[in-house]
Amino acid sequence: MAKLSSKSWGPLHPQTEQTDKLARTELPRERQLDLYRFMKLTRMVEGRLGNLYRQGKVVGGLYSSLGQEATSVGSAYALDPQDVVGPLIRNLGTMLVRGVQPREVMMQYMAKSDSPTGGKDANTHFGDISRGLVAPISMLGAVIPVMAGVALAGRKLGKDLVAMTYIGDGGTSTGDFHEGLNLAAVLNVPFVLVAEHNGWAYSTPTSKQMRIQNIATRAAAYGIPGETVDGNDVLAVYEATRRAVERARRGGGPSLIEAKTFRMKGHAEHDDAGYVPAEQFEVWKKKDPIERFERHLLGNGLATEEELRAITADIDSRLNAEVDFALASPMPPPERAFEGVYAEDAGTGNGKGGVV
Amino acid sequence: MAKLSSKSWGPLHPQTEQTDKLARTELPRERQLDLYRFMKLTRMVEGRLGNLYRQGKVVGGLYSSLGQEATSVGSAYALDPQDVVGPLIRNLGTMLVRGVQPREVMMQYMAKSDSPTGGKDANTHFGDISRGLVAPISMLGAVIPVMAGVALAGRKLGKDLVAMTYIGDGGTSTGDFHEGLNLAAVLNVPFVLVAEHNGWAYSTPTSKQMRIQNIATRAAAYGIPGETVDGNDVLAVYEATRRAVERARRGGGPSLIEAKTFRMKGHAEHDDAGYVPAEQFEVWKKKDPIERFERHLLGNGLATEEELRAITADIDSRLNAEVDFALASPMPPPERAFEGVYAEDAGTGNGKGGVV
Amino acid sequence: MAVVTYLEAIRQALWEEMEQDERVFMLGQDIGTYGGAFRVTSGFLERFGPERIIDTPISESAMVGCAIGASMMGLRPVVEMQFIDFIACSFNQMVNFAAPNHYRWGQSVPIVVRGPSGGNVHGSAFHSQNPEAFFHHAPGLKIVSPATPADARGLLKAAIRDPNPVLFCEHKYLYRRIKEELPAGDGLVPIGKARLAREGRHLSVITWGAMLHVALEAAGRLEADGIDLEVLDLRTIKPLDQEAILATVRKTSRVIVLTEEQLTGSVAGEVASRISEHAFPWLDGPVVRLCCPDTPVPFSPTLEEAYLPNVDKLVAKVRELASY
Amino acid sequence: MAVVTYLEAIRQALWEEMEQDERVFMLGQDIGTYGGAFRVTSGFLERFGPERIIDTPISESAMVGCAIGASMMGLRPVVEMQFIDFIACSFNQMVNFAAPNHYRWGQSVPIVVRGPSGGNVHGSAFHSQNPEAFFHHAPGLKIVSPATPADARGLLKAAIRDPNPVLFCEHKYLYRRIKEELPAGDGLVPIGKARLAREGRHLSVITWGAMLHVALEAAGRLEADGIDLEVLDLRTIKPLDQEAILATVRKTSRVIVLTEEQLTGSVAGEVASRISEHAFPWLDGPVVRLCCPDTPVPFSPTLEEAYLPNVDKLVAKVRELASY
Ligand SMILES: Cc1ncc(C[n+]2csc(CCOP(=O)(O)OP(=O)(O)O)c2C)c(N)n1
Ligand SMILES: Cc1ncc(C[n+]2csc(CCOP(=O)(O)OP(=O)(O)O)c2C)c(N)n1
Ligand SMILES: [Mg+2]
Ligand SMILES: [Mg+2]
Repeated sequence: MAKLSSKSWGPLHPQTEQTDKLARTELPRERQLDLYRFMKLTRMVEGRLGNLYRQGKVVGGLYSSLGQEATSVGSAYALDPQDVVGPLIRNLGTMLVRGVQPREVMMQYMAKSDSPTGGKDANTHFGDISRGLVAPISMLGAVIPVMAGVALAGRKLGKDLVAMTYIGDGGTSTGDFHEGLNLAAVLNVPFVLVAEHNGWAYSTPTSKQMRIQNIATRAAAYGIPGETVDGNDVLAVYEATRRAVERARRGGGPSLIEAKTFRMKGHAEHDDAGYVPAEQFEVWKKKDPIERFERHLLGNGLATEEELRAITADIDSRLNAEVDFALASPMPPPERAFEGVYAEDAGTGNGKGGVV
Repeated sequence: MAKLSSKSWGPLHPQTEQTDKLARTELPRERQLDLYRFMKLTRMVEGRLGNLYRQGKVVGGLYSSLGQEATSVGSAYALDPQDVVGPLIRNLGTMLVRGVQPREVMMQYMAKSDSPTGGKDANTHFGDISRGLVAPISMLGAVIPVMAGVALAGRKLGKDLVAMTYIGDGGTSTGDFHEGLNLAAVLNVPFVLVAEHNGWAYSTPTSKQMRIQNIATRAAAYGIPGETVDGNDVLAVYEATRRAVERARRGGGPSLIEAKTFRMKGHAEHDDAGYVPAEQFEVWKKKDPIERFERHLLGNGLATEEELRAITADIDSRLNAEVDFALASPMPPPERAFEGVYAEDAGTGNGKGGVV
Repeated sequence: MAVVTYLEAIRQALWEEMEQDERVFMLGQDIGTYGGAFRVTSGFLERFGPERIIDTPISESAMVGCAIGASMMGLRPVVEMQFIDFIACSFNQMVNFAAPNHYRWGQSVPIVVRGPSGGNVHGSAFHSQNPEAFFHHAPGLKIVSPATPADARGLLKAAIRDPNPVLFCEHKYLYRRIKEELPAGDGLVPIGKARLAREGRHLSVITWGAMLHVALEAAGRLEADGIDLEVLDLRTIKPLDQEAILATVRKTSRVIVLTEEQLTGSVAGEVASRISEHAFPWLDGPVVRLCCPDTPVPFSPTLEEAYLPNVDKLVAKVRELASY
Repeated sequence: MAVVTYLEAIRQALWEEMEQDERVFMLGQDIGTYGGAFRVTSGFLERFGPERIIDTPISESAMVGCAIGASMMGLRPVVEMQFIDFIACSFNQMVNFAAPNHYRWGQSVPIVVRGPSGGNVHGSAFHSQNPEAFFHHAPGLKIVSPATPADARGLLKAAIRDPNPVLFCEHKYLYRRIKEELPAGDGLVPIGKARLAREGRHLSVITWGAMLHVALEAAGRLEADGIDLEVLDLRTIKPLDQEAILATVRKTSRVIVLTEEQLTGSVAGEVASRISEHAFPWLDGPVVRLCCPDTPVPFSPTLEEAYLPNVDKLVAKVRELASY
């Protein structure tokens, strides 16, 4: 019997040429500090969630974006207020940039009554159209055509908005990735898809997911621009997304951006990622997006160590209040289980699982 | 409101540079005449089916491959006996090359008791693993992963077989096209997908189906070879398929072949194709694959007019018997409706809809 | 007013809703220039333009997904399945995205997914399906299956105006076979309300779609036997009009649920089980189902006739139950 | 023999069938190195190698399609869904390719699609589903949902040997909570046969999966009231063991169908409707269903508890029906 040879198409996780140097940007200092704040906030919120998890306060699984903060934050920061985004479970940074409060996410993870879904759904699975947020479903890929529809509606309504969502390397194998991107391309809607290529889909390396090295290659199949960027360089992600967003807004149609990054934890908190070769962690540890950005800020005189420390301290103290608030929320009343299956009126989400 | 501009990506149906000259081949005269015979047979069987349709003997729709005979015949002729193929509704030529008898197809179209499915299913929707034939389902794309599975099984069983199937330009938009081709590529199975790019999916032109000109472009998304050939040149289709089949048999994995051709009728017999610009028919009429092949055979001294006429006359007289046989078959007995839902024993198909 | 076909009634509903409400638009295969495989949207492209009549690639999952996204932004998309059988390719979007969305995070998904369903046209296994039973287990969906032109028009308008995702099953056998005058005005028909299609005293037949006409014909035939059938047309499959179902059973105490579905897992089973749970004291006999056998829809006319319920089969069942 | 968990029983069935039959192989996400999200295939890659334990891309439709093709060639593929909820993405392959294939052209499709189903683990709407009701309307499929380790092992082996496509639903709540000794030898359990899990005289509870254990606990509690429950474990959902269902109803004349499904469109409805049609003369009361409400599976423990049937709710229903 012939042997499978799915390992023979290159390195386990092909990397872009990543140096410590970050991409060029015109972003002023204040906005660069914003990026720093959001990345740091993301990591620290996840730190708090990790604590809550270890204290047994989190219901169900906990998902982390450790090491990938630049991808979520950089891409979301390229959006304008009227834009709409559909973050996945590893895009906490995106949600925070869009104005989601840490307490909201904490309450979601703890299944609390005051969580945005009132306890009906878990983790980052909540949305609010008034804040430009669409909740995905667990089935990977499914939100891609949905966001294409958001983009289409934006154009039809003359809203000048761009719709954006994400997909992992694993998620690119779904039928909806193909159908959604193809439909978006044919309809020429203002849509940006950010593919987070972090080398793994749960325990499955990219080499078993696809026979190509770069997800951006797939853009050509849809006649749209595709670009591979260093996903651990927040400026590179920002700049590439910004270009795609601007092109989309000008009527240039969808783009596919591949951000090469790395998942520094297991698939979820329960997973020790024993299947990931230790050297991959070592290599990528050196490319930590926050530390790299710190070096950039310091090295280019954009911030001092004290300023960065102050940002961290500020976040830290504000997170105390967030955790306290979230912990204080009760569990939802049982009757709520029976409410809100049907909408009585159409309308944009109230973010309350039909509870309100 | 912005206008859709889906028409702005090129000609309605991009054409390859088609000349009257056919592709180079090493095929000996006898085998070239085989190709001719099968193309002619395909067209003439469809002619008879058309008659039966106009006589009200066909139940349901009638689908024609007029103008596309070279694609089915040329690709199927590149297979070896142990190979397995999943023809679609417009691949009558493929079935005939594989040894399907015209009466079988006629009885299928007339819903007769002696049809391969015993009247349970329609038209070309029948298969027989012992003849290397898998029946598709109507849902386009679905047979692609199924044939990838056939290819996988072939390898596992050491059968040295290649699996092949088809997809239209329209069918490439389905999720299963993507999932199936990607899985086949990752598993590196011996699989060939022939994309029949005939410019239309029912009334939908390629420009509304995809934002690219060539389906073969999509091969790169799966890391497999892709090739565009003149689908109205039976030798070009044969040679390209043969290369892909040989590569697959050598362990080189799947290929995507795009055959550019044209549907010279409507989607089905009821459809007058009024939406197709008349000049497209005119252009493609000149490229008729059978007439071109006749010119090739005659021009290169491979056959005389008399020989070709004799082939036609022979087919014609044999088809009389086929039609008579098919007409004589009764309609199936009503009880058969209730039989054969579950298999009692596993086994390769008996081609009788569980009726045996 | 002129009598119009079931198909024309559907066309009118779509046309009128598109005229009245800018937010309504359509996605489908071949619905533009071609006017749809069954010509339901003939003339729409000319009137409403390509931004509102969108020919899509062959991507049922993306079509429904795209509609979901657009609906969240306040639009009212209507998706045409060329044949409703192909909705299987968008099952995940229907059941996991559209249906539970409002419950999950409070965002309504006002989409309509419509298309030709049903058999008796020799369409074989993939052009004859009745998909209701695959979807009635999805909380958050509504399902509508009209049997008459007036209901088709009134319910389709109601579906488009409904803030929830609605699966709208048109029976293709009825498209050009059933005609009637339409009411003036909107003629809205509320979703969730069954219709007593025939009052009777002896035995109730609960049904919908093409089978309604079988029931009514059987009722005529059974008059000669002195059996007076009551016929309830469910019209809405989800949510079921349980009150109307129980009311007819309380009245006649004998009931047959007649549907063009394979028996097992049918909506007919759901109806029967509600009756046996909530109208038990009124029952004078078993709750009988007359459905199709548990086979795919066979192609050949002789087989399909054996497969489908019809007037003869219903009359026989009625006689049997009436003498229980 | 040692007691083993429900999960270990499943692992053993797969292991043994793979040892005994070269044709058996597995397709799934993360089933190789990782041994599966629930570790069902832990150690399989080492033993059987990557040609028989195939880690696939995230492509449920292609996974099932690929299995179908391989099965036609004579192999016996087993597909693992990481969570059974994701089978929605392969609905078309399951319902339109695998299920009707033998009827359509006589080619059997011996595949097994298995995975963790069910709630009570706070998995919310997409990691808690019971898919049986979405598939029991597909002629040609078989559906199996074991409640005990011995049945899990014996039925999974039977499923792998069956010439038809089988959907095998494992209840993840039971994976590590239920243990028992397994019978020696193959311990094959025939598909299509229910099991009388408890004999009783007064009232029958018909159920399967995790709810079996709820029924048995309730039975214990009701003994004190002098109510002697009979409990029938369906085990096979399609085809239903109608004989066993009718037999218990004939015996006790009172019946509750208890399932972890949303009520509408549930398999419970199919069971109830068969009872009311075929055992009507024996019934002393309505056929009662105790199911979940018609909502998506809610996440928060307080909500999920309200949503799921449990011993208290069953005991109350039994008391009510017993005094009917
Ligand atoms: C359709 C579907 N199949 C399976 C899963 C189970 N699943 C959840 S996450 C995951 C891996 C995703 O990998 P990737 O897309 O690369 O995202 P990452 O976790 O790396 O961010 C899998 C298999 C799912 N959510 N959806
Ligand atoms: C999933 C799916 N959606 C819709 C259809 C209805 N349909 C049948 S053939 C067809 C057009 C197919 O076009 P193409 O793939 O280009 O093949 P061609 O007819 O040109 O050979 C459509 C839309 C289908 N069969 N399957
Ligand atoms: Mg990944
Ligand atoms: Mg075509």
